[in-house]
Amino acid sequence: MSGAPVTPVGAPGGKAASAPLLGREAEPTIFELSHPGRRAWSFRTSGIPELPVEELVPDAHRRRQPLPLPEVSERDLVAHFTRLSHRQFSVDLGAYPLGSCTMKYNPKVCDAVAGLPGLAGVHPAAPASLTQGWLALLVELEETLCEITGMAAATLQPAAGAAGELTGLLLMRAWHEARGSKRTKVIIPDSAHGTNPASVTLGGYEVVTVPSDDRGCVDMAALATVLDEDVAGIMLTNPNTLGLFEEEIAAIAAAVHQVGGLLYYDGANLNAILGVVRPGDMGFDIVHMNLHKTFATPHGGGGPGAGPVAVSERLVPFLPGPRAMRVDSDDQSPVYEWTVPPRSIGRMHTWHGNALVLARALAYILANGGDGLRKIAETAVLNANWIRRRLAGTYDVPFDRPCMHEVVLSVRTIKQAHGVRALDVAKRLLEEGFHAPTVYFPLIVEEALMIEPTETESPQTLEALAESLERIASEANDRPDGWMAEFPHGTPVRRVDEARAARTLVPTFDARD
Amino acid sequence: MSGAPVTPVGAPGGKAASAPLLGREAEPTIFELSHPGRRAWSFRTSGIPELPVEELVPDAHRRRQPLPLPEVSERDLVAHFTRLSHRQFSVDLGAYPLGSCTMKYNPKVCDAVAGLPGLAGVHPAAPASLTQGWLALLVELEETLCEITGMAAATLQPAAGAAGELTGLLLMRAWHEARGSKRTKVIIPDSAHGTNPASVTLGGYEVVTVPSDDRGCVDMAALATVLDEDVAGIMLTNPNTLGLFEEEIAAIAAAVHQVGGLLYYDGANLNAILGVVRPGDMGFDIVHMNLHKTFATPHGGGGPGAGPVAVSERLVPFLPGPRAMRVDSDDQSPVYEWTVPPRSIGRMHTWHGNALVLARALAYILANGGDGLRKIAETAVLNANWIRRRLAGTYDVPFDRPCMHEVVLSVRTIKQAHGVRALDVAKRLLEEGFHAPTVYFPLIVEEALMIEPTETESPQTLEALAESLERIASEANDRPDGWMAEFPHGTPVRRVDEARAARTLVPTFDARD
Amino acid sequence: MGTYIPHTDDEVESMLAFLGLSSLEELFAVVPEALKLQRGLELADGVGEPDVMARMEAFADQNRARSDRLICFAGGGAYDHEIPPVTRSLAGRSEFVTSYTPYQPEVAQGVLQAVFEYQTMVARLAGLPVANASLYDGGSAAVEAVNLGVAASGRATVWLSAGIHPHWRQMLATCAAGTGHRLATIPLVDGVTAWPDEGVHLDDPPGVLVVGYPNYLGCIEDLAEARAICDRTGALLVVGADPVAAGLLRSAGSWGADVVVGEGQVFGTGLGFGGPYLGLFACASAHVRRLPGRLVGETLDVEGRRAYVTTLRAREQDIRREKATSNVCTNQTLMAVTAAIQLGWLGTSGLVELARRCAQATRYTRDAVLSLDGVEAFAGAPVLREFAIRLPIPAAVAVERMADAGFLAGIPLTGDFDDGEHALLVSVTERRTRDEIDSYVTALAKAVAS
Amino acid sequence: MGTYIPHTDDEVESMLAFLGLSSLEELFAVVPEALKLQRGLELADGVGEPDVMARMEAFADQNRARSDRLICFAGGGAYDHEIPPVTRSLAGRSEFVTSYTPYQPEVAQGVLQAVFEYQTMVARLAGLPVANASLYDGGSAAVEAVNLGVAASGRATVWLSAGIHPHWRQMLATCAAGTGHRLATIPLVDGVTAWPDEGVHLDDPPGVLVVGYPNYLGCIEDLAEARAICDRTGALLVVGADPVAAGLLRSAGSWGADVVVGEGQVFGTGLGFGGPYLGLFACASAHVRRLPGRLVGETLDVEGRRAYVTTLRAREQDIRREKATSNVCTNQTLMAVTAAIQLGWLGTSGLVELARRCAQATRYTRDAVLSLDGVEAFAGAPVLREFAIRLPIPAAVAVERMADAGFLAGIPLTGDFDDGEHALLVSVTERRTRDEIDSYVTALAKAVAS
Ligand SMILES: Cc1ncc(COP(=O)(O)O)c(C=O)c1O
Ligand SMILES: Cc1ncc(COP(=O)(O)O)c(C=O)c1O
Repeated sequence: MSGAPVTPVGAPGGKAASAPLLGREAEPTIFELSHPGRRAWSFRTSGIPELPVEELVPDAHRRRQPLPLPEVSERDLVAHFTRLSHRQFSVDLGAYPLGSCTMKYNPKVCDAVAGLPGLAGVHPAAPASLTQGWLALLVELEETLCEITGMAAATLQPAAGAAGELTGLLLMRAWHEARGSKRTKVIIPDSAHGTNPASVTLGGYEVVTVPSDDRGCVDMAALATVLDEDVAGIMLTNPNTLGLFEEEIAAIAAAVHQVGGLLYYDGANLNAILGVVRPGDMGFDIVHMNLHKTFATPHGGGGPGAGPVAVSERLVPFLPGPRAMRVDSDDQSPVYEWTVPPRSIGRMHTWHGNALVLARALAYILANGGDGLRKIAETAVLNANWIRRRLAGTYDVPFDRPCMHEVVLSVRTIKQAHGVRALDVAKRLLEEGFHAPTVYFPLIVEEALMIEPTETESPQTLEALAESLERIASEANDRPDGWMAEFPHGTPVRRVDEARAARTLVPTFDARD
Repeated sequence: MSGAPVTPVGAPGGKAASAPLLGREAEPTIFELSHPGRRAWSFRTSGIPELPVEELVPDAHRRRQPLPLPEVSERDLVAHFTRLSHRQFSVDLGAYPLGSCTMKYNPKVCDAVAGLPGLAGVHPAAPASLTQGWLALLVELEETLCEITGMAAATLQPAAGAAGELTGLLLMRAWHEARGSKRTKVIIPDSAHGTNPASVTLGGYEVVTVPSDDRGCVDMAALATVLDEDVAGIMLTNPNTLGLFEEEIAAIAAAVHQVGGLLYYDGANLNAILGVVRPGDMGFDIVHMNLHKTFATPHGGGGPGAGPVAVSERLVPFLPGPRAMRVDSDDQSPVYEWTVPPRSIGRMHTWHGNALVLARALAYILANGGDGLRKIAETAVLNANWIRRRLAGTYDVPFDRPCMHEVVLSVRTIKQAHGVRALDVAKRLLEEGFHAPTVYFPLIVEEALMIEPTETESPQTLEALAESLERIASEANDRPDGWMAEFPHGTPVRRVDEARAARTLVPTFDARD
Repeated sequence: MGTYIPHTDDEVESMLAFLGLSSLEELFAVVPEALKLQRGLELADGVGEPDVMARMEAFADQNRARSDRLICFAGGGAYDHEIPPVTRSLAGRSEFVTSYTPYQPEVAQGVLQAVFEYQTMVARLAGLPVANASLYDGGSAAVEAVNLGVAASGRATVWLSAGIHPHWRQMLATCAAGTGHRLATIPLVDGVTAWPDEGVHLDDPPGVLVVGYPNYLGCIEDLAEARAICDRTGALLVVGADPVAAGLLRSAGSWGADVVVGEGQVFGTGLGFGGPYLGLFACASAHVRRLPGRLVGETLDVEGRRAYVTTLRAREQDIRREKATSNVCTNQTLMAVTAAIQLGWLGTSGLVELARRCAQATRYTRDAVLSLDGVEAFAGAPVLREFAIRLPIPAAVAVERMADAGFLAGIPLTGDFDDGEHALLVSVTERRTRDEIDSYVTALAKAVAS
Repeated sequence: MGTYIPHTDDEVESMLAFLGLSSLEELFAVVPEALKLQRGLELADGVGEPDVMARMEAFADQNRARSDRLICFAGGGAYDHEIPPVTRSLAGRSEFVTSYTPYQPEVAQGVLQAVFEYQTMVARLAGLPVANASLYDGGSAAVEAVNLGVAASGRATVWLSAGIHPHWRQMLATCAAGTGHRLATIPLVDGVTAWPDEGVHLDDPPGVLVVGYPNYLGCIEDLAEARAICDRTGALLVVGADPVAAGLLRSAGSWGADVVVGEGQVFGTGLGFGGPYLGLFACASAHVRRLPGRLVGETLDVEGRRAYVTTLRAREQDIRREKATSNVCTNQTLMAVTAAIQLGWLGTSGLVELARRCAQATRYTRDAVLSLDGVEAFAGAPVLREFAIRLPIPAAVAVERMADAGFLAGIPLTGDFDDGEHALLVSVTERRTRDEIDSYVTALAKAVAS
């Protein structure tokens, strides 16, 4: 590859050589671009008489040295972050088939919604009388999510899926305690997402893992052996993380309810079943949703999300508060108020949840409508199955039967033959113009490639993705050993030394030596 | 360089391999991404009874086949144009020292101004009574520009500099004709920008070119020989396109006025003299400004611009109309109206000029203020002279004396020694992370490199730019012949075949074979 | 206050030192003292961005006619069409907004390819093989078209339909003072151009005919007749076509237009008080070497990859100078890119749907309005997306009254057409709902009654 | 109507054929019939984007408390600070907005480097060496801090200052039900925490102390005393610090805080009805292996180029599962990137200026308000950017009256503090002008008089 220059020492000034458009130099940090005395800020002219800092801050508390921050012109600020943006892949640039992440297209209209002054400019502590629009919006979203999941009521507070899980487990605990029953264990399948066990621990429960059977579903026999009066509940995602529908879900529900446990639904994979089957109808008592997956709110490079939790009738009194509620049924001019459920577990967010994310999700649901939501599930499942079928001959398909919204392939055979790993395939795929699938998850599949195309990728894109994966498989065969391990070549940086990052930890610019 | 794949045949679907972030494939056209039946559009629900097209359009005029346009999903639309944006250099990515173009940083606050519903949402045919805010804004901008240029009044209609030039020449013509004098010639220096002579022709005048003297300024002797009663006027930019101040401007003005001619000021280089010296005070009668240069309105990849024309008292009655004017002086609540000057030459824009560009310019001027504008000129000139001085030993400086906002270097010596041309230097510089300077202009300088840093580039950036240009000069020396002609390597496309483009003209996708 | 200038005082110091200077003033030593401004500019000092926004918002607040306050029924070449968030966000990408003319194609493929796609779409709309990279606005495109026509036909007489936008006609007249073209305005009868019958004027045959399709009053002109005159006289046919109407109408090219021009604001650019807009320009292959402005062409790079570049540059002012086909340099590229995005958003079905909805809403409104006492049609011929009515009261008065009722009622034809004082040009886009139209009609009934 | 799905019916057909299926329904054959929803969802059918916008605008219109209608004097952890257009446009770049967690560092350097820069700035604000890549909000950061503190100290008793945001305290209590932590709330006297004097509670010594700096009432706490208790008891000191005040105050780290948390909304994120916000989290090096959430570290790529990657992943839930330090996965990265941009915009001088202007406006307002009849200070200690007052009328009533006068007057302390019914928490940011403040004071005088 081109003898790309190595990291420039010190600040190279405003060069765009770090933009992939021009070269592959490292982009200096904003601290290196900083120069004492530069500034970009400006404030409103207030007309308030100036006071010396000494009069404003008690001496013992007054900062003596100003806090060092980057000092750059607005021009350099813009250049730096614009160049960084060119070093970043995104849904807007291309397909992002990350399994379990539902990286569908995020409609721009939702950006416009989140920017409305009447939504974005509202202080969260303003009383209900002055924020009726927001409360009405939240109530409509809650009702909508309940219809979609088949539940009775929901809290919109959790800021992401994991927060939803913890909320759910605390609801589980509160419910059991209210019934005077002490329970200690929560069951999760070995295919579960890492947040599930982590949340169980925070909920004060002990994790009991049940294996998957050879069809990739919960092993019913194994489940039976762990079910007893100590079980507070079970956490499942259905379709599960293998993209497979737990066909025995009714039996599972019955068995768990039998011993007095509750069923928790991890909604990360809800996209597969919108309008087709509802967690509530499957027997789940608690459901969290990832609006940043199923309902297209953008991931923002890792967040924000929103993880509302819907529950069945019997758990409603335990929901976090305050909850927005319509207080009079007169439809002409409904009135909304904040209410705290009688036996509320308390509060899961500083305010009302990630409100603007919630508004985006409602806008997305309104645009698609009930009819459109089912079409989403159908198309997402169609795309995933097309990929499964198309690549079945090329990669291992550990559980080769109809999948839902995603399919888990394995590089096992190719690895045995050529030493090419799932990671190599992922890195190679980057240079084909696609983001990599999720790799090495779920943990129960060796060399897993977890592909979730989502419904917004067109058949042409699926074809191109399939061709790329086929090309890579044949390269694994045709090219010399280690060839694939060299990829990617053309990206802003090539493979990074993760071990070094952990060994010589440099978590801030100041930790450099 | 990496064996980048060649153009894929047909539509490769939604791959991002064309984004420089990932590779250097060609981005398919939107027509290739198109698939029959896809759609992105949606309209408001109107509730108006539907009528068949047959009832709406007379048969003879009705289109029989729908007009073929790209058919893509919103997702593919976004991916395509986002990828295209990654194939485009811009001021926001890095320094853009294009001489004569004043590619300074465009403050984002002006984008916010141009987006205000109360400005952006106004119909241009709404009566003055309903658009007082816009008229007030235009009047304030006109007065501001007159103070900056030292003129009496201005028209804001011209959409760009060239349109301003034509406006000025038509004003010149109208003025002479009003005085019953028939004139046929307009003088321009050989260093003038191409739009000057082109505009002269459209103004119905014959171009008379005066050479520059060895100091890069108008040759006074030569000027004297062409000055006569047939001369309608002279077009100058001062500082001129060599970045040099025409020190004899007063004498030139006197001489031209002497024979009854008018002086036209091409304001493209106004950035150099803001608050220092004014065209009006130099004796100019007509001045156009390029708001998209001096006043930071973004160039938009080639436009829009705005080229207001300011004139001295005696030309005011000839200005285009309608013109916004304050009709009563009562400052409490001034009233604004459209008026047509008594002897107006007519209209130069379908409406009122590039209004939102004008609003951006006013916002920029308000932010900088009178004090800030002079600082802009000082800093722009400081930057240019620093570059001149720094590179004097490395490149030829045809006219090595203090310059204004830009400096013209020459690759002449290097070319003679190593065959490396200005074009090669420009292409090589791209990969250093800078946009190329203007090359081969002005025409009177061999192998010209015209560098205009502008005031918004920091000393660090200038240093980096200088180092790159020095590195390139030594490469010209050290590297084998032809080495430089291979650049650029890492850009989305490498050198393009311009001859082929003209020979086998493919102006549209449909012209392909 | 100049917060956009990075330099600190220390840096300025050392740069001056490097230049052997002791003050910024000395940088301007070459400027004769006598000419220098001996005072500071008489402008307020700079203020912070929040204060700037406050100032500009104050202006905005004084515009009653903003579309978020008055429901827009005005058209006349500037239309209140839907601009989806997706078009705004893509067209707002800073790579498109803050780049210059693509002089270095290696780093300008983004703009170049987008313009190439734009040219293709405009050519298809026009029904002609070539389109340029944009001109300032519809009026300037018309001026350039006439210049091209006169050059191609070799005859400076221009027949100008009175159905052409009055402002375009003013611009043509203004520029004719420089080019010396002779303009003859051909009147309308019943809303369409009444071309002189055969034989007439053949002592001074026209070099160019200019006609609208539909014309300023929304009426659909008979292009066959105009084409016939051109065939007889050897004149070029220039058509000012509404590109939205093109969704339902035969293309002007299919009628034999040599040059098609239009206002491209309708494709993703807001009302913006009239600018920046977008001048559409397309022509027959025969005239490509007379094409004004920039043209993007497809070619290959040294590795054989498809690439785009501005081409046939020899026509342009920077090379051909006084012999250039036009003086245009900076154009409206950003609006062209915006139009390409918007047309991609519309697609084949969307353009038809857009045109149909406009025509339908126009028909619905026209029928209702013409049923009001004292309101009658101003022109007879069939209309598409716009229509003119005659009112019992001065149109300007009606507009004021309607504003109080919450509407921008339309455009008075005062001055532009004989007895235009009582005539109002009304346009109804796809953004208008039945409720809005019904209340518009009710309000108009009140306005003309009182 | 699902216009976001590209597939045409034909394409669906052929894809089904490829799968050997004849209907979409068959894709769900694996789902037991009995469970399937036998009807369509009882939701309205999809509508076009313009209709969606209209619906959402209707909601927006019903919010009287929007900052463009009521001038904001409310704070309490959510502040009306300046957000410059430059921050909005950079933070809105779709590469930042539409990317996922940086699992593939080769194509995620943009987000990774921006977060690395963010971590550096947050660490400096806290006066501690390590900061994570963000948590949900201030309250969740406090919860994570207490979890870390209990794990590190090995003691589950937590002393919680009553000066901590009431909502944070509620969250801590809610989560304690799962973790079993024992929370003891330490009351305020005169606005600052009255820590139990030496000796007390030493039968059950605290594992963690949590205190605000400044606290919820705007009062400046004595961190030295809190630190001393920690030194005596071996507890960790967790400080909830206001990052804007940090422009003028000594860093919490310099007082010996082990963990510093805060609400980062103040750096470029709007009020947004409370979310998405930004949980700031910084700690001492000793605790880095207990750090909750993601951490970006610097490293090199195979060519020796500087590169960034998420590191110490072994702490996280996807690897450590039930033994993870936290369950957080998705965080608030976009707000972290926004904060990095905003802090770059502020720079060293801007943060000081911001804090100074807030303090100054607060002082000016407080002096004026306290001069009104019947209005008195609610807490004695010195305040910085926020203050509480006692009114002669219920605070909630005052807020309603002030709304009619055009102000969001503040936050009633009803329920959160004993006799809070008549107490109002008022915050004044740099966006408030003297005129606004003066009319606020006049309006308040009226409101409390009547
Ligand atoms: C199956 C599953 N469960 C839970 C989560 C956690 O959701 P979040 O990242 O929003 O906390 C995820 C997200 O990655 C997931 O894929
Ligand atoms: C010296 C000079 N004059 C005139 C012009 C023409 O201005 P515009 O491109 O706005 O028509 C330019 C712009 O390139 C220029 O540099």
